[in-house]
Amino acid sequence: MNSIFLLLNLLPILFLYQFEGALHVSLPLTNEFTLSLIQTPLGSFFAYLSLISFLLVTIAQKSKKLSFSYYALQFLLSLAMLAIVLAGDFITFFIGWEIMTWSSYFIISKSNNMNIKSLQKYILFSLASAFSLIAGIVIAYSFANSFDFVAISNSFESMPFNIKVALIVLFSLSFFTKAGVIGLHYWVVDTYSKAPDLFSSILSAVMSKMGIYGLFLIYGNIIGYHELKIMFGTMLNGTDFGYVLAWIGVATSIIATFKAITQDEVKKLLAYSSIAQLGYIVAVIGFGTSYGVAGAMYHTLIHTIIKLLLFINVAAIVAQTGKNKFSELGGLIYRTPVSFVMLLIGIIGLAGMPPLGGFASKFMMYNAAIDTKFALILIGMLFSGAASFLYCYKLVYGIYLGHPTSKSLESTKEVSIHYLIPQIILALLLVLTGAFPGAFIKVINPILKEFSLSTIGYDGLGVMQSAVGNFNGFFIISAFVVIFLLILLLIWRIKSKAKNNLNRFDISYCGEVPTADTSLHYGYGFGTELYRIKFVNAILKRSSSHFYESLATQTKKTSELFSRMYYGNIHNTMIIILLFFSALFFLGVN
Amino acid sequence: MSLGYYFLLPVIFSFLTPYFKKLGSFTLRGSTILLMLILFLQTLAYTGVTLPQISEFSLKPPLGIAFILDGYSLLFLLIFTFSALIVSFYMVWFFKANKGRDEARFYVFFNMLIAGSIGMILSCDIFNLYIFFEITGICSYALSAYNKDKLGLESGIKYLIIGLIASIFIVFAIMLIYLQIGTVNLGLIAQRFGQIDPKISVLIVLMLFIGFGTKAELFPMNFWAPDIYQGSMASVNGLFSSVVAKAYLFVFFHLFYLFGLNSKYMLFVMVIGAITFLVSEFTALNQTNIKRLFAYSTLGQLGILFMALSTNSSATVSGALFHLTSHSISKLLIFLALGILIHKFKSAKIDILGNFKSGFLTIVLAIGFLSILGIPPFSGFVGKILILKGFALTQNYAAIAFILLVSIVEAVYFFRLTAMMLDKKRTKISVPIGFANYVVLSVLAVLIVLFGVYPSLLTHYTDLATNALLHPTNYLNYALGVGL
Amino acid sequence: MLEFFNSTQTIHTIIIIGSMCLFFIGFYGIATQKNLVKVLVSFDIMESALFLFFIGLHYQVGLVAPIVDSNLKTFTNMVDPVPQAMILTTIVIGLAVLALGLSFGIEYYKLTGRNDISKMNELRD
Amino acid sequence: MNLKKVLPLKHILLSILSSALLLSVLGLLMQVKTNLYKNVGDIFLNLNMQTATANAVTSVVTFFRGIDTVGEVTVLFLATSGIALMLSDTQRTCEKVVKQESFILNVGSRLLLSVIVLFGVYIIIHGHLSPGGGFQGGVVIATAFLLLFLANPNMSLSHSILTLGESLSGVAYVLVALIGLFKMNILLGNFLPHPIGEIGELVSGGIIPVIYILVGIKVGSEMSVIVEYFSKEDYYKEVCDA
Repeated sequence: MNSIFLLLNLLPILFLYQFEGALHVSLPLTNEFTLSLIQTPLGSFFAYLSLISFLLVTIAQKSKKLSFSYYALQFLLSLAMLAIVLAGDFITFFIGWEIMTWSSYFIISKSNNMNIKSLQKYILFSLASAFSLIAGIVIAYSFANSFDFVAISNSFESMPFNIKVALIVLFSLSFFTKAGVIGLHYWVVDTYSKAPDLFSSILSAVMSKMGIYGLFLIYGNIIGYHELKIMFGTMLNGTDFGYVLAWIGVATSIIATFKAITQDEVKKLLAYSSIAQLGYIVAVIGFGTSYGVAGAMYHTLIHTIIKLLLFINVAAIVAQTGKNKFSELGGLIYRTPVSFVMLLIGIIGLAGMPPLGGFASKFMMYNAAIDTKFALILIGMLFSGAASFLYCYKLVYGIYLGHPTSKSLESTKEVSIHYLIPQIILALLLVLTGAFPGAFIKVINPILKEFSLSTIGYDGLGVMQSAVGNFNGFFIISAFVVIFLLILLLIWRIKSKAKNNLNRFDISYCGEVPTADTSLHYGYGFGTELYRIKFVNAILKRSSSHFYESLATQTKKTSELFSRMYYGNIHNTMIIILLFFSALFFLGVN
Repeated sequence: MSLGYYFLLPVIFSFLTPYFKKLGSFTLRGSTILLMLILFLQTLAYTGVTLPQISEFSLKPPLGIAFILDGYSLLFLLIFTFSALIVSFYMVWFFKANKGRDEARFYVFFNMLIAGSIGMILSCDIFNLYIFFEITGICSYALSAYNKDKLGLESGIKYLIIGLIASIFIVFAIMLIYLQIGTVNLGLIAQRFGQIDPKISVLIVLMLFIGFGTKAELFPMNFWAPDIYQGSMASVNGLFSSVVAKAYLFVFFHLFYLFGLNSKYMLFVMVIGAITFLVSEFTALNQTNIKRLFAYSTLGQLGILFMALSTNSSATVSGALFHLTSHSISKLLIFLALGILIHKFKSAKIDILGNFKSGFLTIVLAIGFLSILGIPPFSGFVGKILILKGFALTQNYAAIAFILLVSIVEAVYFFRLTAMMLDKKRTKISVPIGFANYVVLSVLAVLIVLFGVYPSLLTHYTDLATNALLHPTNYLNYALGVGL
Repeated sequence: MLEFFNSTQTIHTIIIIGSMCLFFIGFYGIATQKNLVKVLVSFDIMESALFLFFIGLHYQVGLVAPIVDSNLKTFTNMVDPVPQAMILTTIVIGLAVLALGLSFGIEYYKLTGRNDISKMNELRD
Repeated sequence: MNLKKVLPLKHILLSILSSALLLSVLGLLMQVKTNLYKNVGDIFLNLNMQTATANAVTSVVTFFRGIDTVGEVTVLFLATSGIALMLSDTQRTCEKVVKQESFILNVGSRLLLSVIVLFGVYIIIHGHLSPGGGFQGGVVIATAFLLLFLANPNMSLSHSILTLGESLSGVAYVLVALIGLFKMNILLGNFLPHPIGEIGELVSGGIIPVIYILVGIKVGSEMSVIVEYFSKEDYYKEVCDA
């Protein structure tokens, strides 16, 4: 089953490769609708991103026995995403969007951890996103008389200002919901943590990117950064609009970062981290400068790679140990060394440390903030970037370092090769994206042209230009590799002299000797100290769940109120009909 | 072929039913299927001819009564005959599974329910229309009381009382029309309606509104409707939802546009439709009985249709007619599938019904749910987007926002049901599905998908229907006997 | 005095007043009565009022029943036959629905011992 | 005596509402002029000579608005089916008990039966000549059976004959309509000869008396079935209660 769908997943990639950017299909659906597929540089970037992610996840899925319907739905999901990114008009886009919604819903419902509440959360937010999208689409249609991107883009200028704002708000709301911007992220954490483990990687790495794609499509392609500048005016070197968006993004990333640190469930931490990382992208996407777009694009790529890597890694560990909490894991470094290395590479990227791709993308974004002179935004981004070190550390410590928290962990074996293959590929990709930023700029330049922004220079494959000087990724990574090898050698030298294989009870604290059931793993409590900081405490204590739950309660109350009318008394029903007649009679006739 | 067969053939079959019964249940079931097949094929044959078609009784109109088939009624005719054919196949399974029921009388009411509904949409004479209204009414009362248990009888009585109220108002309106205009021919009434005393015309419109609005389940007059659905059998509910309610809706808008009331009462009907939609969708959240839940869902969808059909813009009306067709198919699918479950579990409680185990039923039910919610690639999506598009073209953004917001409420209970079906933690009991049901439900599901991915199949007919509804000149000419 | 009563106008006025009074007596009945039989009877009263109203308004002084016989050879000066035909139809329909309603009521009464329509609330939210 | 119990506030309010409605409807109807246009009935009267039917109402019922009558007959048929569905004794548990019958009433009602049925038949077959017709005659015939049931509760009718009458007359009625379609190319066309000179004679008016006779048979048998079901109901009720 797996092999068949692996081949099937290859097909769209080949299909796309075949067309070489010249894909242009349109199918008449009715007299009014045509489905059209057009391959733009932006679209094919996201198309390859999602298709390759699906391929890698499918490889990892070989280790699990999954049903035909699971694979079929996942394949449908990949096609739906392809339809989204290749769409040339809003009907195709929306059809893809909705098929993505329900096919992912059915996959998520196959998880054993799933409950109705979380499923409801997921689907309602997805549908709210879709409905706000369709509202925007039909409003745009009412002016352009067409669903075509180009036609809508052409008629956008002539729309009244309030309609323009309404369109921007509706589309942004829709895509923010998918990307999990703070306030609209209520569904994200629950869904990511309860979905099937490997599918979480697709949710986080690919599906949230569809929101980002939508934002690019709206701001860059349909409205155009130039038009945004005209509409809202400029501020420093960026736009007013971008400034507001940047604050939304920065707030998202700061809040989600702190929330991530205090999570106990591994996948919840990754979910919050995903929200935070997408916050960065949202922050720079509205700048309207080449560096902003390039940074957002670069980070989109890096985040996809990292989240695939981390989620597959965690899925493997969960499958191997059956545990998914930091408080239950620990000390796996000797048992699953390859996984450990992979996770280490992943978090180096996630934290944005040099030399991997994570640094290059963060650098590009900071660079964009410097370029537009949004100093406060830059400070916020740096702050949340620094704070993200904490959860990265928690991730690696909680799972691999320290002591195993239970006997069963001590006999854990290395995870299945099917999990490792995609991880190794992704880790290599991460290294390559760090080493050759120029290659990426080469990919991005056509997109910048598509948005009619100036292109960014690059110097060979290893060097990209920026506002604050050139960035030579290849040099940095070479230097790091050399230093890393030296340190490794040093450690190896020292270690060979040190005493090996300590027993976990070879310690004593305060004169007490720990027993077998004493928890020596502090992964569980990691981050609780943060509550003492007033600012962080204020963030952590608040939650949007209150708002949404009270909304649900209100709805239920309304429903009960209305349902009281239908209490089955035909006598009163008759009286109501007669009274209604009388009322209309006196109102209408006299 | 004459249009009169649509009424006369079922009548003959019904009159002969006691003799079919003597020949055995095979003949009885077979004859009904045959009848519905004939009607459906005849309708298919009518899709190829130029419209409108007319067939007169005794005299040519405007003096005599005639059946007129225009684009608008053709669409409904297709829906009705198709639904009837599907249900007649389904009932084979039903009566095999439930031995010892009074099969013959069920078929009598079933045939005449369809014939009455078809008569309502074909007749060009308002008094004749009233008679078909009563035929449909009597059949629906009898069908809802068919089980002869407490709930069935209660729903039968409730339906009958409501039907009496509606018919009193309609009779009064017809009498006033005859007193004022001196005829009951729809064409002549339409021609002269603007010239009568405005106060009386308001009274007539009001009475027709109350009469047909009550039956078409509009808000302040629909407190009875969920009770009827709850007390009746699932297959009958399917008919109520996809045939009977639609027939009343047909008449409502037929008269609405024919009498030229659209400019004066458009806003009123739209608001009433919106309130119906809002209240029903919210109320549906609170249900524990599945039949009741889908009754509210039907009310809600009728609310949307009332909103969209009253707009007088061809884009919206065409979308609404598409949505109506898709809703008929989807609701029929859902109710028939639920009938299988209810038969197995002997209960209509949602909690109990969630325990079934059948991949086939899960898939077809999910298709039905998604279609009603208007999610692509199912037929409901095309209808909904066409409606929204129509509203957008008339710059009616409030309606768009309203429909979308309430649709989220609708999604809450639909996906609660879906989640319940998919929930692995429930104790699952496998449900046997007869061969006939596999065929019936697959056909419906395939149609939903087909209309979703290839809507041109249907938009041809909805466009015809829209044109006929909004510009009834041709219809009027035929009803007046001009140019015959 | 008698001539006053023999004018079409007067007859119509009397018929309108009488039938509408009857109609709204029925209206009051269906709004207040809870016994199923009484409700059905109220409906019948309303229907009868409509029949009276309709037939009555189509009578004009000097017109005769639309039947020819040995004395009357042509169809002139006759009342409109259509209302009569329509009323005939409506009467039969009313009778049929009423009889069906009564049979429902009987069966329901046998099952539950109730005939109060406001207490028929097993079907409810 | 508690006034509130006899006349609750709700009833007072509803009666006030009814009166208000009455007054305004009256006010509306009084001031409105009727007969703005020529009634279709007057045109029918002019056309009526062609049908060669002495009773214009009959020709309207059976011919000009013939499809109404098919529907009407169907409604009656459906109501009968519904009543039979509800009140048929297939699932009844209690036994039939023979009830005491009065000899005089029994004989007397049987004597009267023939007279009443004859009267009914007369009304039916003179439907196109004089007031009355299929519906009226059919109901008269049913009253004869009602009398029979009142006199003798153990009496029962032969359902197969009634069903036969009901079905065949109904089918024949529809066939008459269809023959019209084939012969005259119009449904319910008057395909039998109906010379205008024969107006007022028993055999005149083409299909009109035929239809009214069929309607008479149908209504007679259906009403008899209804009457039987309802009178038996009372009988079963007593027996079951005891």
